[in-house]
Amino acid sequence: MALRAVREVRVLLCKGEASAGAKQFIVDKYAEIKKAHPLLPFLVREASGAAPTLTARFAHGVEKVVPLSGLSSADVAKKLSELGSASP
Amino acid sequence: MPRLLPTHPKAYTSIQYPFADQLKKFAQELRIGGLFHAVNRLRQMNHLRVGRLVGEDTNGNKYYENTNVAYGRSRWVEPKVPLVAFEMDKYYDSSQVTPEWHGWLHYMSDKPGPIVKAEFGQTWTVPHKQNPSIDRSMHYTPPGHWKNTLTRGRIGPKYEAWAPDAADAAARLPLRNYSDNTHTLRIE
Amino acid sequence: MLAALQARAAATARPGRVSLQLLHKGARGVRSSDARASSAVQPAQPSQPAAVSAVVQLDEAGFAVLPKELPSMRGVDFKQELDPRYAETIEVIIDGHPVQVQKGSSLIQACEQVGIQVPRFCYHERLSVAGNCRMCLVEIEKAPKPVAACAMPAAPGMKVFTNSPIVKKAREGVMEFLLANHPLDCPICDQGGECDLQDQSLFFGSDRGRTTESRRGVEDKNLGPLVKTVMTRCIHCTRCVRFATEVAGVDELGTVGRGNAMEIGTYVERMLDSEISGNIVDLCPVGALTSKPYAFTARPWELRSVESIDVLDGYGSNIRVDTRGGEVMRILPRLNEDINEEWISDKTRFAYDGLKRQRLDTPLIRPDPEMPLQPATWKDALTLVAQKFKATPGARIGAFAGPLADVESMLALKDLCNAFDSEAIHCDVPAGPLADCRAAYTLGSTIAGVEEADAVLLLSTDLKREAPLLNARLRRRVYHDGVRVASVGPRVPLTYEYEHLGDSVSQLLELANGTHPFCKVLAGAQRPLVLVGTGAYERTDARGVAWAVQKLVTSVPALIQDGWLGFGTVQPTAAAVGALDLGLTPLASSAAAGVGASDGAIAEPLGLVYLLGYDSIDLDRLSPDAFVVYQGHHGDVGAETADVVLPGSAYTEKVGTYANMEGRAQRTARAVSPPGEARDDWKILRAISELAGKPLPYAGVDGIRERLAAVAPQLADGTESIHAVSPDIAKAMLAVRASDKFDFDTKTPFASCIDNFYMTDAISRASTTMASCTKAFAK
Amino acid sequence: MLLSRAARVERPAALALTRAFSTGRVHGGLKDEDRIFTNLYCDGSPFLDGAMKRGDWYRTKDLVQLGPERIIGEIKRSGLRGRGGAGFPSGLKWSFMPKNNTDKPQYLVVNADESEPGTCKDREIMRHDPHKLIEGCLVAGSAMRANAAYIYIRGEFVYEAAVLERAVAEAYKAGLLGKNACGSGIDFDVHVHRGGGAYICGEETGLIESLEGKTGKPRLKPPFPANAGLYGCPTTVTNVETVAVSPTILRRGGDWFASFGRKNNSGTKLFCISGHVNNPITVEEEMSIPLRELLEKHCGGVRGGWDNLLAVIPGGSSVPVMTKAVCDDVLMDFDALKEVGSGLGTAAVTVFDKSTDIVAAIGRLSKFYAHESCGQCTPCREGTTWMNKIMDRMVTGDAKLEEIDMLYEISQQIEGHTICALGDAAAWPVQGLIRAFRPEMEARIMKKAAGKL
Repeated sequence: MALRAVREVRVLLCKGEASAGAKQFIVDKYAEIKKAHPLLPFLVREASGAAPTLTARFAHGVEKVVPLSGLSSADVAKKLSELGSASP
Repeated sequence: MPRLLPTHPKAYTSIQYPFADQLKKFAQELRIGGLFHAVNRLRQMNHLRVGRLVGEDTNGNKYYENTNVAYGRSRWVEPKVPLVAFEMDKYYDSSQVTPEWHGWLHYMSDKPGPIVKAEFGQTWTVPHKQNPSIDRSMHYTPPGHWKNTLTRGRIGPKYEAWAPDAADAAARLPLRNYSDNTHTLRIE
Repeated sequence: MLAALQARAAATARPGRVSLQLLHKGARGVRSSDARASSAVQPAQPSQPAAVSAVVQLDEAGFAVLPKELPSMRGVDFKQELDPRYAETIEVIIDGHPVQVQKGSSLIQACEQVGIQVPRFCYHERLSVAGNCRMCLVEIEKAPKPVAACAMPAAPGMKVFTNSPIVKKAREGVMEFLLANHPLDCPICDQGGECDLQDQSLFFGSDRGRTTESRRGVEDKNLGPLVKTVMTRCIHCTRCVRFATEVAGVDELGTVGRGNAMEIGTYVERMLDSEISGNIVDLCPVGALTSKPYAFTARPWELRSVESIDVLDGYGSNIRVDTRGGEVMRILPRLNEDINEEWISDKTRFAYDGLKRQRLDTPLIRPDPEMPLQPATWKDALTLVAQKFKATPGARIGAFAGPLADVESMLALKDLCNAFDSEAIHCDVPAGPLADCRAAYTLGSTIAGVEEADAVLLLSTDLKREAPLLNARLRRRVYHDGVRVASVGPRVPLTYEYEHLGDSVSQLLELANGTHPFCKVLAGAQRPLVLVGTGAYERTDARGVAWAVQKLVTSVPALIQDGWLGFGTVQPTAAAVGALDLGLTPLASSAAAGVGASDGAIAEPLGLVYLLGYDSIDLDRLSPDAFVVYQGHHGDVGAETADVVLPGSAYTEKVGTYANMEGRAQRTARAVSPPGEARDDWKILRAISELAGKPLPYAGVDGIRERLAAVAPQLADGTESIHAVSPDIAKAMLAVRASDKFDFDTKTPFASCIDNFYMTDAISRASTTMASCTKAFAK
Repeated sequence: MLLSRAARVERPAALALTRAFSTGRVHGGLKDEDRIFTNLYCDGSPFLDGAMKRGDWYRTKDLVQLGPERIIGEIKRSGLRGRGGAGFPSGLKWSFMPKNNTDKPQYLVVNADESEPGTCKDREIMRHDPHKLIEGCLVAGSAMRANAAYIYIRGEFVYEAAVLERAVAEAYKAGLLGKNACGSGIDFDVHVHRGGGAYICGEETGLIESLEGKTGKPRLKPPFPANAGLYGCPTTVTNVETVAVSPTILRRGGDWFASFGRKNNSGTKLFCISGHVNNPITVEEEMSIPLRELLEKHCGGVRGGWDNLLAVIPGGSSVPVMTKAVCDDVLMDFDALKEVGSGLGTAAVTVFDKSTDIVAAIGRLSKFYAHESCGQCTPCREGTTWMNKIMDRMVTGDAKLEEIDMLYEISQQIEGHTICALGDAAAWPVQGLIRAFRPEMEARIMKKAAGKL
């Protein structure tokens, strides 16, 4: 997963079923991502009532938001790599 | 028309004779001290009263009683004033009443001053002094009063601004202090 | 006049009637007959709490749309509703009304449940029962004499009278005795207007006194610079003694002498050395113990109260700010069972005079590096800063948020710097394990949850100074349940007994490797708790320590389990959790990594340094040509180094969100106006962005809240709830370690992150009260 | 010698026993063979050799092995009431101790903090017959399933404590206490604790506090000591005399003990007579003995003859005073004295003849209570001092007539509103004075007002 242009990743999770896949993604893939990008802030935040989203911030404060509601772990991985390859 | 029945004496009403009792008292004063005395009294006190002299205290005030009037008005003090006095309030003050007469005057006891003094007087008591503030020159005027040349102190600011310069900060007024008013009143 | 007073007294003295009717309508309690009926069918079925509205709206994706502000659940005690222990009720007849009360409660609590006010002086819910004021005497049917309601447990079928002639006579008698030796100096007493003795003698006392005896005089005691004593006013309720020994854990207060010569005092002339000593001022029902800094400054009826949050430490105590004429006159605690109960620390209570000193009230500009700062207009100052933003390349812009920064301003700061392509946005927190996972920097167990722990390990923390009230909770746990506490760190008195395992890294490594004997205790516990002070990360080998802590935490399975997160960091500042939630970078890790998030970026000397209330700037690391902007409310170190000073507002002057050490977002309230030309912090940053040509996409307070909800929803809803981290995520994330090889500094002992409790931030450093405390108490 | 003391005064020919007290039988005149405390006047050695001779420690093993139920049953049959003042039935009190308690030790605490003014019965037991007490500890302790007994002895009783400590050491040495006490199979320890010397330490819970090493401030009840007493364990606090008589009751049978005195007031009792009698004495007598007989038989009568009697405090300083009219025919037991508005208390009879300034005497008592109040609860702390101040003025006659009523009201405001009974004890003498000697107080005030005093 190349996240070269990404400055910061924020994963917001809710407490419900909607973010089950995203949670599974964190549990499975967090270590891998962190190994590849040890200095990339990869913020995982949970809040009841929040809409599960994946936010990537690029240079000059440009942010891209992807909703994660109901996505499976593999879907989330795909979304993340899409974001990583995207140019801001 | 001849009167068949003897006329009943007219009942006295203050409405009919508004000054009757005052005149009567004036007449009594006339009898006591003559015209000058009576006129002077009328001028000095706008309420004439006549009563029994009970006694006199060390300040020269005279204490009178008239048991024929209502309770609460039956005892009074006549302060010692010069014979011809204008501006009466210059001369009397309630603190002129000496302690031994105070009780009698306020119906706290029926013992007049000399008896009180004999019963309770101690050898070590200091002589009674009236409140000195009756004298206008003794009146307290705080700083800022129009008669006081001292200006009132400035109450400090509610917050103390940071000054980049230390000398600047030292020159500022100190923070206001509610528990200590020495700065605001400039008490020296 | 008197008649009016009496009418008022009568109206207020019997609130019981009203509440009782409410209760019978089923608002909170159970009507006795209903309870009997229901108990026959379902023995332990508590009544339902007030139900939340049931209409659910769905969004496009089919998920429930949750309200932005969840309905407040305060006032509904879930513990009470759900715990079957609390469902056991008994029937007591109070003043002829049959009422259901919890089993085991005292009569005074039973009366309180139904809203009948029983007068009391010595009784306090959070202290042990003394029963010595005898004011709460009530009559019980068939009892030979009136009994103290505070000490009498309610028994089934007990008939209690709180308003009978016997009770009235007893109260009058006790009140007469209390007043027999009480000086009638109400006009010069600071307690006047909020005095229990005044109120209760009006409501329950006789209309005249009979004593003609000379009154007792007692010498005043010196309890230090915070608590003023006028011991002649003391009515010997011993609340202060019980608080000191039971909650604060200092044994200095006690009663000396007997009979009428009994006095409250320190046995030997000694000051009350406790971080929570100020609470005895609130506890004292009369004016015997009053606040020394507040003495003779205001009367309670002149004050306007605003309910707010304290930010001088990371605890987030709920406070009430009392103001008069735009000045903060005093700070009092507010009840919050989950955080501070009803206590606050001395710094919270007495540092308010720091809000009046050293204030920045006008923008300042340094025209020349050699010249002092000169007052300027907002326009000039902001334009200058905006120019600098435009002129400096993003990699050379650095921003630092201080310990008192609110979440909104930090968010605006981050957005502003990001827009100028800067990544060096730091907060005043030493780097812990990692900021990615919320479990790594908050108190996972929650503050109230500390009282459920059954084995506690403290690492590099002087809990008594870093979080005095958390320490008091832990003390209660130790004393009531005999929980084992061990500490690796400074050997300091914590007011209870604990095992001191050592103070060097080697003990931590033993614990992390599982070779230390205390590991067995942690492993055997149901709910173990590891509390780490941030002092552990203020070291040269911070990354190694963080690695060891992570290893320790993941090696004990019970530490992270469903419903229990036994790993907590004791954050000493109010800004810390909020800053890390937003993604501001901790300091040390950025120093190690260089500036910027991208791999391999090279640190350049900063050309524009933006300090948001940040006063611990390292001047050596600052390049001499750096342009320093200081935005804050106090003229401290930061303002002295600055080239431009922008006056912000303190926590009593703005509405700001703060997250406390357990991650609970709370909002302060605006009690007074900011001094002079000072402004809200986030608005200043918004104005700079406007002038710099890259306006932030929010203008009003609603806008920034919306943005906050998008970035950090756990801080946004304002329901003051904690959003706990899921155990599996915490476990997975805390297990990740960058490497396993570290150099450890075994020579340097673990130390606490604060050395002087009374002076930790710009406000408390400016406070003269805190200065005198430092003089009196600091080692 | 005992006989000679008793026979020194002849029994008055006719005693006025009338009213409700008449039971058909005249009580009093306890025979020597019925005495329990046979060494009250130190005729023999107080230590183990003398005690053995007097029959103490005789088959104590069998007494202990009777078992708790039978011992308590026997005590209940004897009708023994607590000798410390309240007169609570002892058998009942002992039976309150938990029976199936396995996790906590149980204690017997003997209240030897005898500080009631006028009372000197326990010290006679402790210095002249200590083994009675120690044996009683073992017997009573085993009856209430106690593991140990604490004798809390008043600090001022230096000699008594020395004797008691020596006696306890003797008993341990002889195997009567400690492991397998008397060979009965139970382990029982007796500790002697010297008190701090405050009147309030004689109160049940104040004593427990003091024993625990705290200031002797009475605790709130409930919980009662039988549930949570010394160190939070079940505890029974009893008076010295109650404990000391129990072995003899068991040896001679409850019916023997119950044969003395009127119904519900049975047994023998130590009376301590002090004040204006010719021969002040502590003597063991039958309960329900007429007061007059007690005084005339054992004390040589009131100084100056019976007609010279002014008043009597029949039960220690805390009970109300009785006038001569009452004293003429009152019986010395719990119920009779309660009926006349006083109480037996500790049976410390203080006699006042007509030379007494009774107001000053009661004033001194209220000074004592003001001094001894522990200061914990409001009515007692403030009220006793206030009463003392008023009584001081009553003594000199400087008070006002209305203040007598006020004093009575204040004493009623204290009574029953305090944590312990000291408030009641302080209030009762003053109430008794006002009830019995109000004219005397009024006369003094009026005399003073008239300038004749």
